Amino acid sequence: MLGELPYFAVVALAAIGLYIVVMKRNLIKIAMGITLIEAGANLFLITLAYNGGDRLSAPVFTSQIMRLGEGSSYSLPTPHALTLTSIVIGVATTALLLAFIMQVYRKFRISEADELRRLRG
Amino acid sequence: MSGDLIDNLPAVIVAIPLLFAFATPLIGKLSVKLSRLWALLGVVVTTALMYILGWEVLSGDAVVKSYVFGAGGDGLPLIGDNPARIAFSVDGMSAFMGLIMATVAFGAVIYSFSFVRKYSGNDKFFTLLLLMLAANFGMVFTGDLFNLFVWFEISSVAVCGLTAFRSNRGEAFEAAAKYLIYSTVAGLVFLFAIGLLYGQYGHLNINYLAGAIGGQEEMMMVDKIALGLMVTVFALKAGAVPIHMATPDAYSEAPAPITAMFVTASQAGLYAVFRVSFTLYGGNLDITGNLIHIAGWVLIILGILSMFVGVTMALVQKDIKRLMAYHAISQTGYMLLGVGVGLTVLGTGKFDEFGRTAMTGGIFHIFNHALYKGLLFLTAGALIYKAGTRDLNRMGGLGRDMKFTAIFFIIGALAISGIPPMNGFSSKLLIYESVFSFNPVIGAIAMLVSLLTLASFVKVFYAAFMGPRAKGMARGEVPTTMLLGMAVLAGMILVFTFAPALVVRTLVDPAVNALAGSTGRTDASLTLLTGQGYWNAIVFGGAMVLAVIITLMVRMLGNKGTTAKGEGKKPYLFGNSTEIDGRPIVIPGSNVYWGFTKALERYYRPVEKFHSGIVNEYVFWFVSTLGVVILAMVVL
Amino acid sequence: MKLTKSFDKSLWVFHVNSASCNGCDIEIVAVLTPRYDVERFGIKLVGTPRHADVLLVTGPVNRQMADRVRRIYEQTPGPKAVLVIGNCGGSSGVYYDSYCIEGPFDEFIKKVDPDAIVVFVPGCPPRPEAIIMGVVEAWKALETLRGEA
Amino acid sequence: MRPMSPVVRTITKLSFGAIFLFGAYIILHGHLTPGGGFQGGAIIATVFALVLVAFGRDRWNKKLLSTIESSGLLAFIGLGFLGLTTGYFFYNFIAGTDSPLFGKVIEQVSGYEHANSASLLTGGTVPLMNLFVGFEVLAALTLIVVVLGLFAFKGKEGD
Repeated sequence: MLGELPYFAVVALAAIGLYIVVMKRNLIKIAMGITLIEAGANLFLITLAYNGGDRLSAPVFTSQIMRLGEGSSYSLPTPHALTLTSIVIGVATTALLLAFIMQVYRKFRISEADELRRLRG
Repeated sequence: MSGDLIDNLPAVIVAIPLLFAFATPLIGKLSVKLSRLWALLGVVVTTALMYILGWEVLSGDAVVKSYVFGAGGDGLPLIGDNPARIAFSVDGMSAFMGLIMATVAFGAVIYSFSFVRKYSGNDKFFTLLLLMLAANFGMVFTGDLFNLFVWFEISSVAVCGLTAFRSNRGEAFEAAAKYLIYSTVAGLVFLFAIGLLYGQYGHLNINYLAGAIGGQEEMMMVDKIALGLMVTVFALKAGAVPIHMATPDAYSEAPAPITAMFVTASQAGLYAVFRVSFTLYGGNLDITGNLIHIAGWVLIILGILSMFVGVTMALVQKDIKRLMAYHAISQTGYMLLGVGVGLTVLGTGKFDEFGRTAMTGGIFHIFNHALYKGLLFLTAGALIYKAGTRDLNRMGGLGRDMKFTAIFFIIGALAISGIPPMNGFSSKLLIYESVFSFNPVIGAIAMLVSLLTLASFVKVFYAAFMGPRAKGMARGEVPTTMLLGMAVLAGMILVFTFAPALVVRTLVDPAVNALAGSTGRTDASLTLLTGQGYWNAIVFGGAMVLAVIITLMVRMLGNKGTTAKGEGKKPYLFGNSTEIDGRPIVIPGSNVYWGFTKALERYYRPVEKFHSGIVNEYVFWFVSTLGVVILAMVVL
Repeated sequence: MKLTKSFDKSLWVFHVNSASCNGCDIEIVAVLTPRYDVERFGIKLVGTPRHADVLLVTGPVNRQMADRVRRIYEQTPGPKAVLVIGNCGGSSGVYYDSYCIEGPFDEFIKKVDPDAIVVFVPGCPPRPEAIIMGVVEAWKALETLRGEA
Repeated sequence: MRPMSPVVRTITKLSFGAIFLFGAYIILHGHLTPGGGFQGGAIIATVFALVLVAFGRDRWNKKLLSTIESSGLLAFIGLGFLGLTTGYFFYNFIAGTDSPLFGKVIEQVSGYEHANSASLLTGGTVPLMNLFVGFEVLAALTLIVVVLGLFAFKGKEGD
């Protein structure tokens, strides 16, 4: 049960994020909701790095690790790389989104999604 | 060295636009003009390399060029059972998509050359354009699921940046923000799907993953959910209907050359749908057959919705680019339909009967669509460039000055409407006939949609090119490089119009084989066999020329003295004058199909409400579609 | 001016009401009723002068309508004939010398097209038989033009 | 933009160098320990963000920042293209060549091939790429913070 705690956290983060994106009208809040979903996705990926050993260490492949003995290993390195990459992408998209929201505000003085509907139909 | 270069091409083709993109701002600091030339050079080099790679891959049988990062080309090194490096692999389908992207980008960059001259920030424009090109190539070349996600996001960022290029328009920022929210949520959902598959199988490489999925006793719940997630996400990127709403916004607000490339970016999403459902899940049809047949039905339903809703929404638009954006969605429906039918019958006897034809049609349509839609968006850009407005009601009489643009527009409009003998007809014929064998009703819908497409392009042609000159239209033709960009695409359309079977043989068949795991190509002839009949554009073209000659001869037999003069040439308005205060009366474009839309009001009212413009609702529809698709995958 | 073969088949008629009192119009409707059923000869009323061979003009041409009638006449593809129904069109009838009248039809049409073929059907209103007779006369006039009858 | 209180400014002055050093460490050790160009670059960018907030500095050389950004990326991708001279794109052509630039030859212990050697001068192109990415990221993130900050600042004044 306790081992699955991260997954519950993932579901909670993603669900809260989606709730915000779907229900909240403020554009900044939508950006925050997206960041929350992203946090959920990153947590999910990093949780996958756990590969069941007792004494896990950071995924740095040193000869030291091999000497620690049976049952010890480093966690899977790939999910770390994935998470990192998705964080980088997240930074880029969030920055871009915030820039757009700011520009929209400067042009129209609108910060609510249900008022920002010039393009419709 | 040259042999080495070809081995490295899959990565180099992605990297060269990146190299040029990163250098463009530096060069732009020295001279903006130089940065334009530099970007042009970058696209030319990339296109040339892409043609070399395409030749390598498509000329052989089932050639796969792969490149593994940093590994000196000896395949994927393994750590334990897991492939340890990122691989790019280019098979028939990837090369096919890459060729399309390179060609459209080439046309777009030539067009941009003078198009962007009147704006500031040219270097940033070209940086993002090259970045977008690289991201498109990356999406279709990658052999790694996570890498696909990375390119997906880079593509989104580049596209949104370019959508907001006209920073004097607030709407551009609105469209960019909506598209970014939409595609970021989708991208994160895709990330969850990757996580599910990685957690289950420990692979990210598509081929390894396909082996692992096909090697099980029976399908796991995780596989079904992951497929549902991925199909929906990439359908969003491609712009399929219940989840398309931000796409027309972004299409219509982006500058014209970007929209032409945007089409190929969306087609990269389409590619990803096909790649996921065919390659990832089609490894062992005994196990996954049922699931991907359901996925095929999902694609068919999305396709029908896209075709119909796209074209009916296009009919009522008065913004020329938005109209064309909805057409792009409608045409995407054909591709989804064709390939969906192929997917639904994959592995059964019906695949050879008509499924392969349907897939050929769908994939051939990708090719045709990229060309004529690119051309149409470029002509729309030319119209806006001269008219200074995007509103069809305020345009008029542009055909008097823009003869070449009008000709290019007619070529594009005939091709998109599937009028024989244009290239759009060749692919649509394959789709009509095979889909008719699959289900007659769907085939009939596909034809109806073509009719409506023609109707709405008649409206655009009427509103923009015909009639008297409207107020505020600039005189003269657009600059030469813009014409050149359009001419590149129009010329290709004309060439491929008369050699559909050749295109199918050299480009489409390897792509179909790469996806469906089948072999064989059509015969080297100019006649395209559709399974039910055959189609030869040259014979048809000859017959058409003959018909035109006969018509002209019949016309010459007529009475010369009866030609109308003076008022007789003007339209009949119950005897009333056709001018008010010396200005001719013009029926605005948006009133042309007034009766039609009025009669279908009960259809249009909810559908227009559906495109509400509120981004929350868009995301809600995405989540709902996701739920429905996953439910279908899991329950059925 | 030579005639086309289309006149051998049927005459399509476009009705222009140039300030008529509606008397002649009622008679034109009567011509279409089963009793006289003119459509069996292929003579039919059409909705636009673009489709018509014959213009059916009722009423004196007043100033308001003169411009319209002229325009409709020009918009009718040639060869064409004009059938003027009733006394008003023929001789201006009770409106003779009125300030608002552009003259009897033949004088009016001379300004537009000197070669116009005009057939008058007098009567106030003329009987349906007379109208049919007028169409036949118009037909004859047109065929004479071609040099057949 | 108004500077913040003297407390914040003093702390910023004190911690400026430490954070900067930490970022540089993360970048340079990217090929040995968790971290790398992006992380280190982001850390250094926080220094500039701190300066922006604490001192309210609104005159930044954006041209220089974007030049650093582009050059970093260009050098990164250029390094990949340099690999082509040995025949393979993105080939690590420095590692194991005994070149003074991160090319130290590692003595392999049997059974521990590919193990982390814990020596700074190994890794070939990897640390170089980390360095370039670090420059790119610190410039880009600073630029983002500056531009967004100035947007907000200007927006407040009602343009």
